[in-house]
Amino acid sequence: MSKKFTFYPGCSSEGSGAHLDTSTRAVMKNLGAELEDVPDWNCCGASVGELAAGHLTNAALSAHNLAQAKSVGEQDVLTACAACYLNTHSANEEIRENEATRNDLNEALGEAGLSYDGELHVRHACEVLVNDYGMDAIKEKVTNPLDGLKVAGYVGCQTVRPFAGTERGGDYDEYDDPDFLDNFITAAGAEAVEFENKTSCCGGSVSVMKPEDTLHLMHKILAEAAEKEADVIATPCPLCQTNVEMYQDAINEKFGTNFNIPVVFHTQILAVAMGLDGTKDAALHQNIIPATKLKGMAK
Amino acid sequence: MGVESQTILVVGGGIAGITAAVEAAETGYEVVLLEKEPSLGGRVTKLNRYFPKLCHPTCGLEINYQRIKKNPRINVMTMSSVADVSGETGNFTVSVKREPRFVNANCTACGECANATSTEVANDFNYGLDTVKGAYLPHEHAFPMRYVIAPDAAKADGDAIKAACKYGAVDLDDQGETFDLNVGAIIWATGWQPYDANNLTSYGYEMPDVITNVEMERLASHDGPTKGEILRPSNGEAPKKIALIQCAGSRDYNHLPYCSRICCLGSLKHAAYVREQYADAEVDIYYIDIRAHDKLESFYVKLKNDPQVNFIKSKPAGIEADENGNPVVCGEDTINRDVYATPYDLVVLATGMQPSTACGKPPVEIEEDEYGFLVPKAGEVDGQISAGVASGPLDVSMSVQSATAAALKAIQAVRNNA
Amino acid sequence: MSDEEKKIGVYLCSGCGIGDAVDLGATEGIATGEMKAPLCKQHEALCSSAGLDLIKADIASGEVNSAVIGACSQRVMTEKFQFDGVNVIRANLREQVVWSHPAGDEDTQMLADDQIRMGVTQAKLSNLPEALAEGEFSDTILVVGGGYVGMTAALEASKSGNKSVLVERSDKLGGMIATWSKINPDDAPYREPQDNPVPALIEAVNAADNIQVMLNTTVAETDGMPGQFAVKLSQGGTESTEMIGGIVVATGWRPYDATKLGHLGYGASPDVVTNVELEGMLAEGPVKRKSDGTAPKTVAFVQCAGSRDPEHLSYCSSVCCSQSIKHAIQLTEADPDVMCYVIFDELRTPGTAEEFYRSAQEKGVIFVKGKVSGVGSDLTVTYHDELIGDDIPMSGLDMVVLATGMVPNSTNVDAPTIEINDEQKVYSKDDINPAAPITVAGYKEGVEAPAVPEHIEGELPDGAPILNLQYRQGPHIPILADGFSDSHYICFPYETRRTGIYTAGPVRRPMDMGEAALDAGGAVLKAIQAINNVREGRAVHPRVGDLSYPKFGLSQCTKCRRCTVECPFGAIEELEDGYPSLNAARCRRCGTCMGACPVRTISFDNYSVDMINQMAAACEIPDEFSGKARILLLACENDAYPALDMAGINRHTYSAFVRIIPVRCLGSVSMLNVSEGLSKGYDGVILMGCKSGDDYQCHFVKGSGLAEERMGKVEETLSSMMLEPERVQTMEVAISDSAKVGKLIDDFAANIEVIGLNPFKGF
Amino acid sequence: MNAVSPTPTKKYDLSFARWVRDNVDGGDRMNMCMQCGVCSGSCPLGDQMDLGPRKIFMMVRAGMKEAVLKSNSFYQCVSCYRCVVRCPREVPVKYILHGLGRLAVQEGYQVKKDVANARFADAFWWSVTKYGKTDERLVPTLYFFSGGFGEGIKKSLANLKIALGMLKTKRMHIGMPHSSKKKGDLSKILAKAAEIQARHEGEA
Repeated sequence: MSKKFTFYPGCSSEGSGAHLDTSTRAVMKNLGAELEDVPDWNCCGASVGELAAGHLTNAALSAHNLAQAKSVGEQDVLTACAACYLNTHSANEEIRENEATRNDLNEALGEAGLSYDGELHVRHACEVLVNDYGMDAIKEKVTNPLDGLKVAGYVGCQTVRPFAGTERGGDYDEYDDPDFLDNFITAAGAEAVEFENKTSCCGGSVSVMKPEDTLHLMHKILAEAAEKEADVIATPCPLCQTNVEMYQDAINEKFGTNFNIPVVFHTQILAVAMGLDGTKDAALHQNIIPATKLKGMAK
Repeated sequence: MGVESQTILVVGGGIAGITAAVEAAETGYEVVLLEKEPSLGGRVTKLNRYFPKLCHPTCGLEINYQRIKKNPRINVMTMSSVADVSGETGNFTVSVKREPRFVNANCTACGECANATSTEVANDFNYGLDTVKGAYLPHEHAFPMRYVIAPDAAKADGDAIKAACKYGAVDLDDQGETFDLNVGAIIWATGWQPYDANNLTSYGYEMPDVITNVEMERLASHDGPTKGEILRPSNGEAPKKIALIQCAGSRDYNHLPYCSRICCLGSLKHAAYVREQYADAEVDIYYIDIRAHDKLESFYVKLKNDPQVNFIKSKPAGIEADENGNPVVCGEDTINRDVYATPYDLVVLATGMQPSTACGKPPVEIEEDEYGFLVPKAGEVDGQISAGVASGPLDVSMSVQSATAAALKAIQAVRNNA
Repeated sequence: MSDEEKKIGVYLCSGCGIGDAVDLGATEGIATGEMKAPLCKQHEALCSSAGLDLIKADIASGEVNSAVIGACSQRVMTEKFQFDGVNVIRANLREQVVWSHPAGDEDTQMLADDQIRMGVTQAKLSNLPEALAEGEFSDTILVVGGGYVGMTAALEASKSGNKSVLVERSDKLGGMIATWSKINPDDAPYREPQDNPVPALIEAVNAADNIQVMLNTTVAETDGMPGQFAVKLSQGGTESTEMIGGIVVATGWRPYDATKLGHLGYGASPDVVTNVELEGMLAEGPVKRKSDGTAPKTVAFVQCAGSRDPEHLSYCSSVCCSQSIKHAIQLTEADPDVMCYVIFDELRTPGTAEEFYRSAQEKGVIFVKGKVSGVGSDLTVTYHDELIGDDIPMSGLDMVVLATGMVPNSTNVDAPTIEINDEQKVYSKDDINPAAPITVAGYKEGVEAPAVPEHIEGELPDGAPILNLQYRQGPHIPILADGFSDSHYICFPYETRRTGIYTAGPVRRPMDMGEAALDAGGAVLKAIQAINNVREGRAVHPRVGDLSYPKFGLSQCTKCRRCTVECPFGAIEELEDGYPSLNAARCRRCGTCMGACPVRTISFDNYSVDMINQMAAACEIPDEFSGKARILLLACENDAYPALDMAGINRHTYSAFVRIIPVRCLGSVSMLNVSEGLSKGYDGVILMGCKSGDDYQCHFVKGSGLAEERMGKVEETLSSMMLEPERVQTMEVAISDSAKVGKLIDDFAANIEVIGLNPFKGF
Repeated sequence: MNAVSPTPTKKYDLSFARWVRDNVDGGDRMNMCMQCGVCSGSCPLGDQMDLGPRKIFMMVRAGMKEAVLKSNSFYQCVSCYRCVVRCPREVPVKYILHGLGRLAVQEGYQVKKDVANARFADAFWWSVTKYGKTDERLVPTLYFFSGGFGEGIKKSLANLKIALGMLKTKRMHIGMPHSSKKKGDLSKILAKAAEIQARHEGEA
């Protein structure tokens, strides 16, 4: 199904989440989606922008992105990053629903001769996969089913909370025990292990600042993945991916464990299952802990 | 506009409908009482006891059934529901749909049909906690005291069942029927459904030892799946530590925004059930506010006096399973700021009341509030009145109050136009 | 009907397994032979049209005018086995014989035979009752109380075509809330205070031509009975008498006396006011402080001021939370700068009122959970905030509002109290004890069981009786716990112990206006219903439609007064000469008087002490060498008898030595039934009835309690007969005890075996 | 500039509650809290917070400004949004915590140096305003050293291995930070927005 989206890559796409960016573009393309980037996009404010600059100023970041996106066309804005989605989507909703905010932000945008009134619809790539394409369409594209790969589907927080269950958020899944990720995994021919910690928090940006406060959260996630003998943890969230992956040494040190579990993106798994290039498309070379088994399956 | 019919139609044969029907009939009016289930009694028959007297609903129902049996003015129609309504006060045409029962009025309730079938079906009376024979009497106090044959059983062993009946009561060709009634006024007493605990995704209802308050009533009932013993569904053992979770869905914008009123007292009653059975049992009641209004306060005080019943002011955040699959209730104790994770043998979710009309709209123009409760004004003028929980979240005595008042409105409606 | 005129037909049904389990041929022999029934027929399904035709034919041909149906229980097929002008007796061969005892067994056969013996005897000793309804009847409804509930009641009566007399003791209609500016919402979306409906109500009442409003009026005396009450009204001293059909008491409530709330600062400052006082201030426009006339900017509401406090009102007044919410909303909407704090223990906005709570929060009203320990003259409210865990001095307040609760007007406090004798203080004996503990299996080791609070003896509140009933049992409608008027408040909330008199609104339970309006309608319906029934001589709830009534054979009456004292409904008066006299329309036909009478002078056409004795005596009593005991079980037909039926429905078996006779209520059982039974050779007697005492479940309030009391006295009778006390036992069962009743009987039978058979056998 | 909230003359300042309601984002919904505890109970770090959101809301109502603004809870928020989706009264808990957290620093109840988030946020915002994007090398580094040189070295070393891993996998690059082209426009927009924001806070 050929469908056009305006794509908002977000900061991590140029760094820690580069492999999410690569694999998302590859998978969407393979499904027939056409992505055009938001011109000259900027940061969404992530989790702490509001804390640093305040609500309105932080929202201005998204307002600018959206104003830019509008210039590309009225098609839906797509983003693969949980934080980008959260900030951009909520700013968009607020601009549409709250006249005061709308006016304030337009006053600010005016400084650059821009304007935006909430005409666009901001969507998360996972929601689009579920609502616009669906499992059948994905299965159709799976040419390299990942038989025997045990995957712990780790959704994290901001991908589903607080919007996945709302009408404007596409109402595609629920907050405590969402299914979509497991469905992706099984669609890819892999086995989705029963994962209690599916939506447990990895500590988010606090993990970046004060891992000492949050290592136990990531430990819980890794421990279950190990207990369930998952070959790999799959997540849609760049911060989750980075945190859960890069802190394993620190966790091993603190809890006397010896975790070495690869953490990949759902799109990396889908890319491999769709028979796309393991490096060029799935960007498996960008995982600090190599997903050896998955790599082995890649074309 | 003249009155064609002074008959009053009561839709719903629960405590409100029964009351409305009996009170109207004993005042001298013809009444048709419609019930979609095979027997009368509705939700209250499925209760073990009433708060605060801890007396048995069947006691009051027995009186009401006697009143119905002796009153030729009441025409009871079971397995029947309203398909369509047209007309106006004093002259409604109501199309009634009756589902097949496969058993006619010849039934003597001898029970031979049950012996003749091997088919087992889910037992609605016990909220599916156990099964019954495909030919069954809904329960020991069923009124009318007449058997029902489940469609599956009718298919599977219809002939055997028919052969077993000496009284020609089995009618395998029963297709059900749709017919019209001409009535002057309609009382909607369609009652409520327990809020679906599966919607409370963080409360782990899928765990065997996490049950709902209505299921607890069946566990505690002598004619329930455990013959009245409160046992853990997982292993049939006696629970030692029980959690009762208030506002499981109620007072919550994500579920039922209103307070269901009965759950607090219901759970106090459940604490009493447990304490009556187990000397060493401890009951923790998690609540936001204990709403024991008016005289019911004394029932709250009684439970507070029991050192083995603890009140924890906290709406649990979630219920998780420990390594053995036992429920662990997690949250924050708002009085001492403790963040707790307490394991229990049994957790009872005090799910609230949802008006049946929110699940299936009545086929008629009638004022509703945003929750789906029927709130018609000036019933005596427009001939449509709501009663009991169809009109709002009420307890039993308030339902009876509202039903008695509704009967008067209905009478006024048909006589005003006379 | 004399025995000669009586043509008894016995019909035996062989259906539902009866024919397979017992030899009905033999039974038929007993019916026609020993019992001399002129006619006895069998059929394989009496309830089938063929079976019914068989009976109808005999009735039509005049062969039968009294039918004994030996088939299923009297609780089923009721409508099928009704034949005009025929006295129908149901002999229970199904539920209580073949479904609860082994088929083909000798004892089962004996039981079946005895059922027929008892049935025929009952037919011989009972007649179709003739209704008693003499004189003129009134359709008029007296409504006492001209407040919201009273006016609503009068209008409901008016809409129903009944004239009503609306009596108000003050000089104007409207009552407590007449002047309130707004009321709590009752209509969706339940978010905003609503306009006060009372002014419109007053107009409607005055406009209604069939409502007679009487101001400055109280009820001086109420005499007579439903349909025929003679009510003496006193309007400013001048008295008039009205003929009244039914009475609705809607005297409402008054606020709890705030002067008793010194600990909450009442009196310490003029700016500490009650919620009711605030209503007055709101009615006069913008609220000004009493102290200096300035507009209050910061206001605290103290909830449960008096309510839920054992020192003051032990109950919850139900409406105060919503009322304070309403006040806070009114104040904030009048001036957005006003800050309102509501200090609560439990915030009680049940049902859709939750929306009202949220509405107030949205408007900025602040709710804090805590217990107020004091209010200073500087208006500093010190409370223990349980959620912060600290004592917080809330200072800078301009006004403190005490949410005082409701006190029911179950007496007229403006008029002097009337002395009454102890026999008339039913409320303290029969009332539910709100402090009675729940039954528990026990406490685990190391856990201290709570001290059991004593029964709270309800003291009559001061003031004159509302109706001043000219009843043997006193001038008051029984007043129950916490001073609220009587009501069976779960299943049948309108039932008081005074037939034809119904209480409505806050006088019987704290309730909000929405509920109170429903209450008014319900009470009016019950009143109309009572009038319609008594006119035909029919009983009202719970023996609805019953035409029988107690008849007094005064020749033997010893004027012992027990019937007049023990009647739960005050139906029997004492004439000057000391003889009892019945007010039939007040009577609920429970037979308590019959059970009370020591010399069996009281009986019904179809129910008497003698009938029960003869039925018991009709049974065959095997001699002491047979090893077959006989146990007489007098079962209350409201709960015990259905429980026994359901034991049968579940095919639970129990001793076949028991002979069950249904009684209207254990209160109707005479000691003579017990002694007679024992002297006839029964080895034991069981009285099986409803729970008595606290949380009683007796449908006639006192019946099972009285039975227990009387049985307490039976011991001497027994010892005088040289019999063991264990031979007589009262058993409390609930209708849901179908699984237990069998065991109770078996245990009793086993015990009889231990103490041995009755030596009186054969005498 | 931001409107400074009333400085309490006493431990309990009733006007504080209303002030928060009018000045903190989501503060108007805060008053909808019915103290059920679902937020604090659902919080991954709820047991590490000194007060937790529920109690903070209660203390705001009681006017305990100082005690509230000195809480560590704001900076423990991991933005998991469990509180937001579970709150039965639709209180935007996370947003209110961040709002109060910012206020606490602004009003000097929290010393930036001790508040990791505040420092991290500053570093982050510095990058955003300078490059329009977060530079994942500079932000952490800046943040690490914002706590003082010694701590900076410690933290940097602790993260060296991670950094190297990132470099190896090309998830961190050497060279100039990525940057949006028309930075000028963005900074103008942000400046204006900040100005409007301050204006509003002044009004309240």
